[in-house]
Amino acid sequence: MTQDAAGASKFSRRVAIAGTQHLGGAIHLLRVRFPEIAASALPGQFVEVKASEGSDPLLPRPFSVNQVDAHRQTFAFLYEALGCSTRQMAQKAAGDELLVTGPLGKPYPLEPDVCDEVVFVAGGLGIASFLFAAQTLKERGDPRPVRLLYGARSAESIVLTGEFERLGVRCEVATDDGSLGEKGLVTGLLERYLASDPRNPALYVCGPAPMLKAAAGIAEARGARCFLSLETYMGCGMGVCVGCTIKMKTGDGPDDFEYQRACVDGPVVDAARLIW
Amino acid sequence: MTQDAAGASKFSRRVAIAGTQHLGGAIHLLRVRFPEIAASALPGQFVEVKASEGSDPLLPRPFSVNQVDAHRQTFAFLYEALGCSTRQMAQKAAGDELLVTGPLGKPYPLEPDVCDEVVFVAGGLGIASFLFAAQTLKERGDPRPVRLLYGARSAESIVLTGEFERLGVRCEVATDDGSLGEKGLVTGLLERYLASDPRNPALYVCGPAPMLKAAAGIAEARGARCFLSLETYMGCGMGVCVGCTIKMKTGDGPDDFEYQRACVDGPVVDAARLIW
Amino acid sequence: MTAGRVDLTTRIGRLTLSNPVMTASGTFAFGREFAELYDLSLLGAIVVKGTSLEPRRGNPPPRIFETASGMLNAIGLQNDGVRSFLDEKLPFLRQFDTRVIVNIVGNRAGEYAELARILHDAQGVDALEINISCPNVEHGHAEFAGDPSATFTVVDAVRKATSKPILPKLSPNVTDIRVFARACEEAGADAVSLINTLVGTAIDIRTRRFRLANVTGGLSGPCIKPVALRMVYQTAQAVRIPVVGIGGIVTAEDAVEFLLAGATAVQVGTGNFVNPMAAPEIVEGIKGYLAERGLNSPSDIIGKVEKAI
Amino acid sequence: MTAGRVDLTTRIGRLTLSNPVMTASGTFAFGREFAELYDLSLLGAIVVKGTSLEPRRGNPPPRIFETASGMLNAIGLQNDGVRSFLDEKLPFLRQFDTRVIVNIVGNRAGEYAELARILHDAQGVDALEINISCPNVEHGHAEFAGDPSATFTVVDAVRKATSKPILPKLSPNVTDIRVFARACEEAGADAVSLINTLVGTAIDIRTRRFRLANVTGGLSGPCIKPVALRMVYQTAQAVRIPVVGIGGIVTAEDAVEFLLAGATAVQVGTGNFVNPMAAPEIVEGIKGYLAERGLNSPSDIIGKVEKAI
Ligand SMILES: Cc1cc2nc3c(=O)[nH]c(=O)nc-3n(C[C@H](O)[C@H](O)[C@H](O)COP(=O)(O)OP(=O)(O)OC[C@H]3O[C@@H](n4cnc5c(N)ncnc54)[C@H](O)[C@@H]3O)c2cc1C
Ligand SMILES: Cc1cc2nc3c(=O)[nH]c(=O)nc-3n(C[C@H](O)[C@H](O)[C@H](O)COP(=O)(O)OP(=O)(O)OC[C@H]3O[C@@H](n4cnc5c(N)ncnc54)[C@H](O)[C@@H]3O)c2cc1C
Ligand SMILES: Cc1cc2nc3c(=O)[nH]c(=O)nc-3n(C[C@H](O)[C@H](O)[C@H](O)COP(=O)(O)O)c2cc1C
Ligand SMILES: Cc1cc2nc3c(=O)[nH]c(=O)nc-3n(C[C@H](O)[C@H](O)[C@H](O)COP(=O)(O)O)c2cc1C
Ligand code: FES
Ligand code: FES
Repeated sequence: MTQDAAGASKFSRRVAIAGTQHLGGAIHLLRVRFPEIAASALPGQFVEVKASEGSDPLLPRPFSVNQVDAHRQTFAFLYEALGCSTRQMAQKAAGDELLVTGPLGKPYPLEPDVCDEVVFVAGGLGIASFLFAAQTLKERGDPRPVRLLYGARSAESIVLTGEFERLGVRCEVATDDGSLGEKGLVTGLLERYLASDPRNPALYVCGPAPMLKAAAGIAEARGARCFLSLETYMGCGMGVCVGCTIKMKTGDGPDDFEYQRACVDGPVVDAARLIW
Repeated sequence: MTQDAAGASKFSRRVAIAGTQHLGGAIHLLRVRFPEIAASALPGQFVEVKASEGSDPLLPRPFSVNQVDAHRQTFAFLYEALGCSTRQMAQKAAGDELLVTGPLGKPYPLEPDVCDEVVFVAGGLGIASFLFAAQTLKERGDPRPVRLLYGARSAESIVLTGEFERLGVRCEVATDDGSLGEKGLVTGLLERYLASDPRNPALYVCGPAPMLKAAAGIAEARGARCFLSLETYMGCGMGVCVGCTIKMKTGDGPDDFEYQRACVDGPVVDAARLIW
Repeated sequence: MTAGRVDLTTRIGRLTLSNPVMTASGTFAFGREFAELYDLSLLGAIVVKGTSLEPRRGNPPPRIFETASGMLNAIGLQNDGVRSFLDEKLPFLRQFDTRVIVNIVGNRAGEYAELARILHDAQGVDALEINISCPNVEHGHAEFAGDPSATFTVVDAVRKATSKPILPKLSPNVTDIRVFARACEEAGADAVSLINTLVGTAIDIRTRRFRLANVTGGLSGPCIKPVALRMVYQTAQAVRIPVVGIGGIVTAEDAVEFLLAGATAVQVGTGNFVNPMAAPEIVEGIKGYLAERGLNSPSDIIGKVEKAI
Repeated sequence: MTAGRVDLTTRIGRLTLSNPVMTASGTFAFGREFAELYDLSLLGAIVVKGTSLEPRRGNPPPRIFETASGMLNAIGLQNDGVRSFLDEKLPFLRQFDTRVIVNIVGNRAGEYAELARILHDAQGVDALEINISCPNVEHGHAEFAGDPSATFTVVDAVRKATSKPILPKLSPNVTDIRVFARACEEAGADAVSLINTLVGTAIDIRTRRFRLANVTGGLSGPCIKPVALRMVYQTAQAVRIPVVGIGGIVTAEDAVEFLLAGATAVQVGTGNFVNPMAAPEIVEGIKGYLAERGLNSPSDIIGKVEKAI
């Protein structure tokens, strides 16, 4: 890091909720006004959000930046109201406050030299980070084809596909129960896609751990580049507690590894280096 | 207590909020459907309410029964959203759940043989318990005159006076800033009332501790019966933790006292027996 | 689900309970108030409020204060004495199909022994819990709970005074709780109960006064659960007698954690204040947990925790 | 308000800080990440992550778990060693107008002394905090923190190796923390820091495994505040050297409680994770508290708590 002592490149404060939107099932979109984060966040980065005023739950939770408004004044994140923080979030309304810190973490490597085809592979809420990525590619005028392979439990949990299509992303959907798209897992879509021998693709994968692992295995077998966005349990989210460590290869020997921090050395990592 | 082993006379469960109403300032009315409590509660009794799902705040909080619907299916309580539990309550909507236990505590002694004039003396949120008392006297067809002396910070904090008037209660109001009724304290209203030599009145007083103490002093000086409803810090609210103790006279000697539980031996106590 | 197949019967040494859920001393008084909410026969056992030879007035108020996910108390063992317990409280409790455990407290070993002798003859008293760890009275913590040989002396004196099952209750405010558990085992205890409260305090920055008249109090509730669970795990591995797990149990999930850590039974304390129906809900929840996994008995999970990796 | 009048300058023995708020070891790394949020010169001092002679890889994950109003951690002192600290971390920290305190950790008294010798010569290291209380490494708790004479030996060795201010950091997992504080005072410590974490554990009832690979971890956060505050109060009355208060401080109100209890300065640990701006907000909050009461200095409130009745 070469940043200078005085320059703030992360921001943390209480901000008001600008708006909320229920997308289906327990999935909600929450927009906050935070111009500094909206202006500097990159796709794949996340924010830490504390919804409770009290100390239970105590720690903020990580949420991927889902979209940024055109004037970069507000940004939104997607959440599923299942756990203690997210259920509290769902009781909040516009005007209520949240404590937000960001932008955090390493973004997706979306530079043109990485690949010739961009493939987002999303499982469930793993979709959260990709809309911003697609928006960014579009804004940059990136000419490469962008594809989304998206799996979820059922039609109810498939969200935002309209937005992806509007951005010119080719979407393929699979659901466990077949209620939307193909019946089956997203890894099925991925197998078929890679079997079609695409030209120098890179996979960007986000979703539950078993799906990440399966996707990484498929990518390795097919020799495709693969970046995983990990949803590791986090303490601080900004690199200081060393509590979110993942095992990363530093060579080929059995002891050639080091513990890296998922929050700053990730959450996006090269699948080839991750030791499960 | 003579209750039999199997007979439930208190009730505790998660119930849905039937409705909420904002009365002014930070004061809200919250109604829950809980037929057993609505049917058996008496004026001056309270319920314990836990608004948070998590453990901060941990303990339920005591709230007086403010009113009971005609069919005794629901009851309401009044609260001011200032502390951690009450601010969480204010974020809830109809349908959300609360954990409610009651009815708890000793009611106001409102029997005809206690006095010839019923005088409610309320400071701020101390008003909460008296509407139910006035309703109950009306329902019983009690012929005695009922009077409310009511003080608060300002007009904004004076609530429900219309309801009292509809029940035939004679209301006198004082505010600290003179924005409604007389400018001054409710103890001023009380002094004047007692100076008018009413016929065998009993005072039922609820409000902040300094006001209770002042009212008790005035009552003693004038020889009027005086019952105080105490807002003591509580643990269990039902008599088991012995954490809410108040010092009560058992005789006239300096050591003639015992620690009683504000939650079951109160919250309504005879002012003449309380040691401050 | 085959919840019907599950049998929650639990044996703590010679003491047999219908299920492993008890209510903790000082958080359930003598049962009367909770009997207005639910049938006390649903409980494995009731541990009554700390009882001394003579009545005690307790500490002056304020006696309790809420903290983050917990509460401080300094009740000072207010109670009407063992005679009043036998005459006025025990008959009520005997109506229920549950076990009654009396939590006894004294100033010297002789007082504990005297209490044990008195209670030894009482029909309907199923066991004694020896409270040598109450942090809120002068002779509590320092003398017995902080010194393994004093612990031994008290437990030994009680052991000689009664053949009823005895469960010393240990303080967490020590460097190594296993040493105390071993002293109790050697003195012939049937089981050990742990933990009592951690000593803590709180200050009102507005008045600049302590929140409790007693200055310090006992910290209980979910905040202490990780410490309690660790001590139960350590102790269960250090002694052969059963361990009764206590500390921050509010839900069935909490109780199952303690069973997995090695507790044979659990006590619900502050949880009774958080949710007055906590104890019977925990009984049902444990049954459900076992049934969902096709298990028949709490003993199928006691001490069955494994390492994460 | 005359907040302009308030002077937060704080003296911990020979160490002078611009204000009494430090960040606690292990919760602020080496300052770099927080420097992206605010100017580190706002802080009284920064206590860096526990540093050993040789690099340590730390414990395998999972290393942290959230509990009721707290968290468990078992990082295992992952760090790049003292040489890397001097070459790569210290130069960055020296740009700021704050104090740098190095938290040192070793396996034997000789290692602590060696670290002290190395750091003695480092410009920009203002003091050493001696971590003899880390519960998550083999030689932590049992050997030094649980035994007053071992504590004396380590502090004495460090004292002989450096003239820089030294602050031993005490474990709360003991029967009487005052005994350890007195041992430190006798060995020539300039102050004592307390508390480190309480040892705790948690279990995943779904997988029936411990939540931490290390089985147990250190409990921190608001849940431990009542215990920390009690120990600070007791210790401040038992020794003449200053006490640095740590444990569950998230807001200025929390910090003021510790000052009232007798702490000369405070450290913010888990609070940095709860609210990354906690430390500078606490500095401002203390200033406001003093100003509102017409007080000029933290020393006007240190130890000024009174009994409730
Ligand atoms: C980089 C990153 C980006 C993420 N982006 C999103 C997103 O955009 N939308 C979304 O809904 N979720 C996202 N998550 C996951 C989200 O942070 C967790 O689901 C969140 O903790 C749930 O909080 P809760 O309090 O509601 O649930 P809890 O009640 O805390 O627990 C629910 C589940 O979340 C896990 N969890 C708890 N605390 C943490 C923590 N501090 N860090 C990670 N996991 C935890 C628990 O293991 C549990 O399985 C992301 C996670 C990471 C690491
Ligand atoms: C019998 C009785 C009847 C009451 N009726 C009403 C009512 O009808 N409406 C109403 O608004 N309030 C009523 N109160 C007061 C109400 O219980 C407290 O204001 C409530 O605790 C506020 O909770 P909180 O979490 O929002 O505030 P907190 O953040 O907890 O604190 C706000 C204030 O409430 C006090 N407090 C905290 N915990 C308790 C507790 N367990 N018991 C008592 N006081 C506590 C604190 O000392 C503090 O000054 C009553 C109290 C009692 C004892
Ligand atoms: C208000 C209160 C009173 C208590 N009184 C006693 C007592 O008389 N005897 C005793 O052994 N423990 C007593 N305890 C300790 C509890 O039995 C229990 O050990 C402790 O609270 C930890 O469990 P918990 O977190 O479930 O509350 C008391 C606890 C509280 C909260
Ligand atoms: C993730 C984490 C890492 C820690 N690492 C260290 C350490 O390296 N050295 C040390 O002395 N204390 C360490 N601690 C303890 C803290 O410095 C502090 O004493 C403790 O967390 C209590 O304070 P708190 O409640 O404010 O967090 C660590 C604490 C946490 C949460
Ligand atoms: S979450 Fe703290 S270092 Fe990654
Ligand atoms: S609040 Fe528990 S006895 Fe009154």
